[in-house]
Amino acid sequence: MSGHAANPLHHPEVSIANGKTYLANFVISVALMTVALLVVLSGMAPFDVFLVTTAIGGLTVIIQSYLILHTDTSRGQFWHTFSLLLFVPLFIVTIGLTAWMFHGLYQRTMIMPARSGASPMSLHTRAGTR
Amino acid sequence: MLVHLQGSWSPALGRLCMKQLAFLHVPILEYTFAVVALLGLAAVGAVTYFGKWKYLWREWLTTVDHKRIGIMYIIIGLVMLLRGFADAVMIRLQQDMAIGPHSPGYMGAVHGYLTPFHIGQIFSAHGMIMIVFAATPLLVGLMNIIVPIQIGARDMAYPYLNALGLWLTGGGAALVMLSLFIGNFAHGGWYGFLPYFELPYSPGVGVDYWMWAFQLSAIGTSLGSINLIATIVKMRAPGMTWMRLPIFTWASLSTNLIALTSFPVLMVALALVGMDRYLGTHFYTAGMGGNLMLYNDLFWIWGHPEVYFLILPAFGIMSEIIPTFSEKTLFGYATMVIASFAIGGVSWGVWLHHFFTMAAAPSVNSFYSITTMLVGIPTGVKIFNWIFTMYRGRVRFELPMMWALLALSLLIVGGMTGMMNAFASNDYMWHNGIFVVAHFHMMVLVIASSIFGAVEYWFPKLFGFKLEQKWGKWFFWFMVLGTGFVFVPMFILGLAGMTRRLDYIPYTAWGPYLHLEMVGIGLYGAALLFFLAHLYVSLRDRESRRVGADAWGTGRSVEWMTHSPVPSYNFALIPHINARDEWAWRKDNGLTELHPGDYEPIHMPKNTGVPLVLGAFFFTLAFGLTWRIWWLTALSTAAIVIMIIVRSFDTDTDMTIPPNEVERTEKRRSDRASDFIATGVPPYAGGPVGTATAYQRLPEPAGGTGASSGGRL
Amino acid sequence: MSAHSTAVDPKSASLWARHYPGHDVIGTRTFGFWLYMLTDAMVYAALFASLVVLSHASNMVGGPAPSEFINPRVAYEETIALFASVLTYGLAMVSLKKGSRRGVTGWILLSALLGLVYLGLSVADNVNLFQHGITPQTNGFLSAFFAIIIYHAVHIVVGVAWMLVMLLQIAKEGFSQNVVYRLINLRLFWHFQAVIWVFVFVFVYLQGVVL
Amino acid sequence: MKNSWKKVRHGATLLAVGALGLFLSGCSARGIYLMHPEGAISKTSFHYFLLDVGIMLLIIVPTTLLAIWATMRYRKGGHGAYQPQWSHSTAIEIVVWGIPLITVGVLSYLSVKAIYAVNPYNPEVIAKAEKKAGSTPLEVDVIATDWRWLFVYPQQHIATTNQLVVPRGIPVRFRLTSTSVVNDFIIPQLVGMIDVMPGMRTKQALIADHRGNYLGFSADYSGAGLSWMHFNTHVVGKRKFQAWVSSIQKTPQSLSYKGFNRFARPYIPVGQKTQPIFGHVKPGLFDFVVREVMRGKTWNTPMNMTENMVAYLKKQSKLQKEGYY
Repeated sequence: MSGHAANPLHHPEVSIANGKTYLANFVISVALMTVALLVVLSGMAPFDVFLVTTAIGGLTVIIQSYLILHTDTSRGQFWHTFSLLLFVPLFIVTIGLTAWMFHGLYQRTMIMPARSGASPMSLHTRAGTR
Repeated sequence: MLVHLQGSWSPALGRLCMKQLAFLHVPILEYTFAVVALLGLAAVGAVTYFGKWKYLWREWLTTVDHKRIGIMYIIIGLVMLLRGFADAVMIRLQQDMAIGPHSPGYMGAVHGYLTPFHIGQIFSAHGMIMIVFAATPLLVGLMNIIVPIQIGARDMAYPYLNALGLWLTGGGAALVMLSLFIGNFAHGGWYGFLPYFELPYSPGVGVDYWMWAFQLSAIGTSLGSINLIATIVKMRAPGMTWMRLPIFTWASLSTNLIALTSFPVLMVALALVGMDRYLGTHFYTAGMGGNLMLYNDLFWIWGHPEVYFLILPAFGIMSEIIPTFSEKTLFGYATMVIASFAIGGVSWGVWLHHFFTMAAAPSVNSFYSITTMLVGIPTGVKIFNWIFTMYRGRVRFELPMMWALLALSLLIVGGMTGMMNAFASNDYMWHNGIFVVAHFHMMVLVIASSIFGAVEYWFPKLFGFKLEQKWGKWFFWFMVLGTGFVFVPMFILGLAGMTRRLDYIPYTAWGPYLHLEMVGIGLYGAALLFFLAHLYVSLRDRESRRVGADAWGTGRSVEWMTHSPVPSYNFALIPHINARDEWAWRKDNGLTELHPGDYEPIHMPKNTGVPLVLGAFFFTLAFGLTWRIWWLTALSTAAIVIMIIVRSFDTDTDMTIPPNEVERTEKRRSDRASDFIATGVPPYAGGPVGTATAYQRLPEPAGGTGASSGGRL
Repeated sequence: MSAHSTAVDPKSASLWARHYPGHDVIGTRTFGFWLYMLTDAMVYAALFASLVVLSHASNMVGGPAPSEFINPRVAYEETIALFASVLTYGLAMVSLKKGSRRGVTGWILLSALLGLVYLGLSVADNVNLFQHGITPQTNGFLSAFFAIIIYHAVHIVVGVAWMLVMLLQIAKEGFSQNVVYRLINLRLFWHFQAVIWVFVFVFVYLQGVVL
Repeated sequence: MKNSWKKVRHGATLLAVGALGLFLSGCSARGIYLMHPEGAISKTSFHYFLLDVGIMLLIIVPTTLLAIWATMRYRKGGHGAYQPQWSHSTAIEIVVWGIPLITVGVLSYLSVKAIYAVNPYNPEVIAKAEKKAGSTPLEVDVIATDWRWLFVYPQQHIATTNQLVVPRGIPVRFRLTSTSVVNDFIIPQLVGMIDVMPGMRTKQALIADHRGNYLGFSADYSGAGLSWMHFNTHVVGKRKFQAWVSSIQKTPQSLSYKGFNRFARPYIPVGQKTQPIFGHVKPGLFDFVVREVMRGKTWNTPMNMTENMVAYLKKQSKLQKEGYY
């Protein structure tokens, strides 16, 4: 309906591209991921690794969404940012509440962590697969 | 084949063989098939006889007009509603016949006339069809039609995607219908039981049918929700600020936000079932490290928001109808909006109440019990606001209003019983019981009543004439009676401890209640006949019930500012919005001129057959997967990918309607415009009660050509 | 209080939007696609929720512990390839801003190549696991593990295919409105994969090592 | 304060009973099992049910009356004054948000209390009763198969099918699991539902107050035999229970692990008069079943299994005679 006359290359979604931020994003992201990898290889206690890598991952995601997904409050991007913010609590609810529920459920319903091999009577293992 | 299957399999036909053609050897299906085949032949014959194939193709099947797509959604919804009702009748009949160990059995059943295998399919199909293929398309259709008009837009943001969503839903519905005759349907409830739906316990194709039909409709609905949200956010007419948005549009926005966020989770839940069944993974298996409760978790993460996905547009409809027929502004607009979003938000934190009895920790159950009750707050607020909308109004009891009031009263019952279910210790007593069934049928009937209300309310907008009232009222009252007879005994049976999905009732003490329910089913059947009469008489006498733009005389929002029926471009000139309830404001100020001439060219998308063909390929893809016909699957997938790519190279997708054609169309429509608008009597101008003619019926036309116009339009 | 939220003077109110330019097509298209990306993120959220549920010791029946087979170094190499591809696609968008057809084409080709490098690494790693009998069919944990990885890889395949289609469209149409909004959507899609990959790398590979 | 709260509770209960009475008047109350609780757990649940309903009715009844009044008084041509522009009142808004908020607050408090009182894993009411009585609870292991209930009494080494016998006044603690799919264990007059899941172990507990026969059944859909998957709960005196146990122990039939594998095959107990009883059960059967299922053991059901139920039952009884089950 509109925009037939206007040059699409002048659209704010096009002019938002910025080589510097993309390069910065690459450098920062690679650096952070390298740190995360080194943390894992360093032989830190598992729970510490969990905390540190989660923090690094969170930071990377925030930086990336700002630098390459352009989630800011400018006129062109406002609704993108807004809808992302709407989703974030839902991600947390989906994963968090599920984890909470099942953490309790495993404790209450599992008799033992059966780590041993499949039952010889099992029909539902690879024996039944062609 | 990757997974061990029972039964035969061949490369050409997969699991399909003569034995699977159920309509050849199951007596009930033989008759059903005969009837369906006759009806189908009759339809094809009629279209051929009247030479309407071209018209059907050009005007409907390839259309990208949001109103026509909406109408087709509603037709799918109504057809599937009938099928769902037939299923309900069969379930009730079986439970009415199979009471106590001495009840006789027929047609291979020990008691009653349906074996567990068959009734399993029927109640699964009933639930699935009613939720996914009746309620959802009906509401999606309504939103599709009304929202763009209400925000003063010409079309949806993505007309092409809109059509694709329709045909995906249609494909899913067709798949469910096909399962009647070829193979069988899932036999373990509409939401699926894991690990019951794993291959060892459900070796047939039923679960696959269920899964793929569900998946198709899920994809269709989420495409639709993206479309609607983008439409509301990006395509509002100038001046339509957020706080001027009509309340139904608000409801649609919140409901589609729910769909947008929750449907992906359903797709995952179903896809993992598929991987277990097709690839032999262990997501939901009882053994080998699967977790069967994971399915319930994922499914209800979608499932509970889905309930509000259905109820919120119903609330929106009620919020439109009640002010119109109370001849008054909606009470507490801002509160209503907040309440809608509060319901949508809370819906994301309540899903565990669907498996309160899974032995979660009491702290977990307490949390979910409380969050579930929280839903009661915004819902209660809505009920009060509707009551206060009628307060100091002038309530007219016309059909839409009657349906809205029925929805309101059912909502009170459903809300109360919902609060009872949210109380976890109650839920322990009747979790899988009939009480819960009765409760959610109350809520579903709230939705159904609103839909019937909406159909009555917006029908004249779309078709230019009102539905008649006499048979409509018979229909209404028999629905009320039927609801009472079916569901009051059902609540009592719930308190008796009766559980769901029984094929055979072992306790004769429950017999009388079940017989009463059967009476209710009879009343519903009568209501169905009245509904058909209602439609028939309305269509027959349509010329005498032509209406103008403001069909009810007291319409308030933007959709009453364009002609009835609405032209394909909705508005010859996009309206500039100055107030909430724009049309009421214009009438108050005597600005009822529908459009001031001086037309401009209008850009519209062109019709295209691609969505229909894509939908057909998705259907064959799902069919191939269901029966494990791998060549068909591969072929369909390739066809879909190629079609999407090829279509993306098509640049000839838009057209322009020149001003003189717009003018011609507008002139033609204005012949049918009502005198009311022409006389320009503003509804509230008179001040004191009774002097203003807020509502006028059209004078009966002499020659059947519609009322004469005021000439100005 | 008045029924109408604002008091516009009816005498001077404008009733019709004459010469209404219509809505912003590119903005609407990209917004809708962004919404689609968010639903895709929700799919990942559900998959990650499954992974969390299926990471209990009892979900690893009949299979090795994750620390025994997860190789974070390969994943790190994949990370570099993907991030580089994202960077080059970003540079393609900078060329688009300048209207340089050659720049856009070249950078997109490079992005597709880097995407293929990522895919090659991923496929090699997974095939290696399969050959050692570590498959999605082994147990619940591995089902969830592979589901996430393969789903992400499928996105990369789609992205690369899309890039090739876009190269054809640029050649055919130049920078028309349709091509431009599709290029922007592809940017959203491609950059989104990087963000998702951070989750996959950190929560599946790195934390899998210490699980 | 406490007194007035009691009064409210009393009033609410009366109101609820009155409403229910109206609701059920004219109908026979026979078979309305949930309304006739006979055990500590079910009585507690019922108590909270009445409170809940009473409080809800305090809100619902006035709301309904208000709705009827508004529609009648303000109907077109009615007596109400017409004020089309009236659409906002802060006072009313506060009230309409306040009332539901307070109600939900009160109900939430009660709900949490009730959840802990009847929490299936360690119901406060049972714990209290155990403390008071000082008696050791009876343990029963419940194994749901397709489609029978096997009740194993591990302390007595006996097992019964579709028949649960418990002594009156003594706490009974259940461990529950399933062989194939999810079932739901309920005895409406004694105890509420708990999921019975394959590969997992859930718990439940009850105390029965009176002697008698109570119905129990599976509530979650588990396939073709669900409707016949019910059992009788006999509540008997302590001495009679002992006598019953020793009579079962004399039964020659015993249940081994291998025997259980046969027992757990799909079987629909339609109109069966005598159910298998086992005088001796191999210890640890319950744990064995859970472990087997966790390792992937399944008891598959045939395709389209009850397309013709009568024929299926014929086949089933033939197989039974051959010792298949």
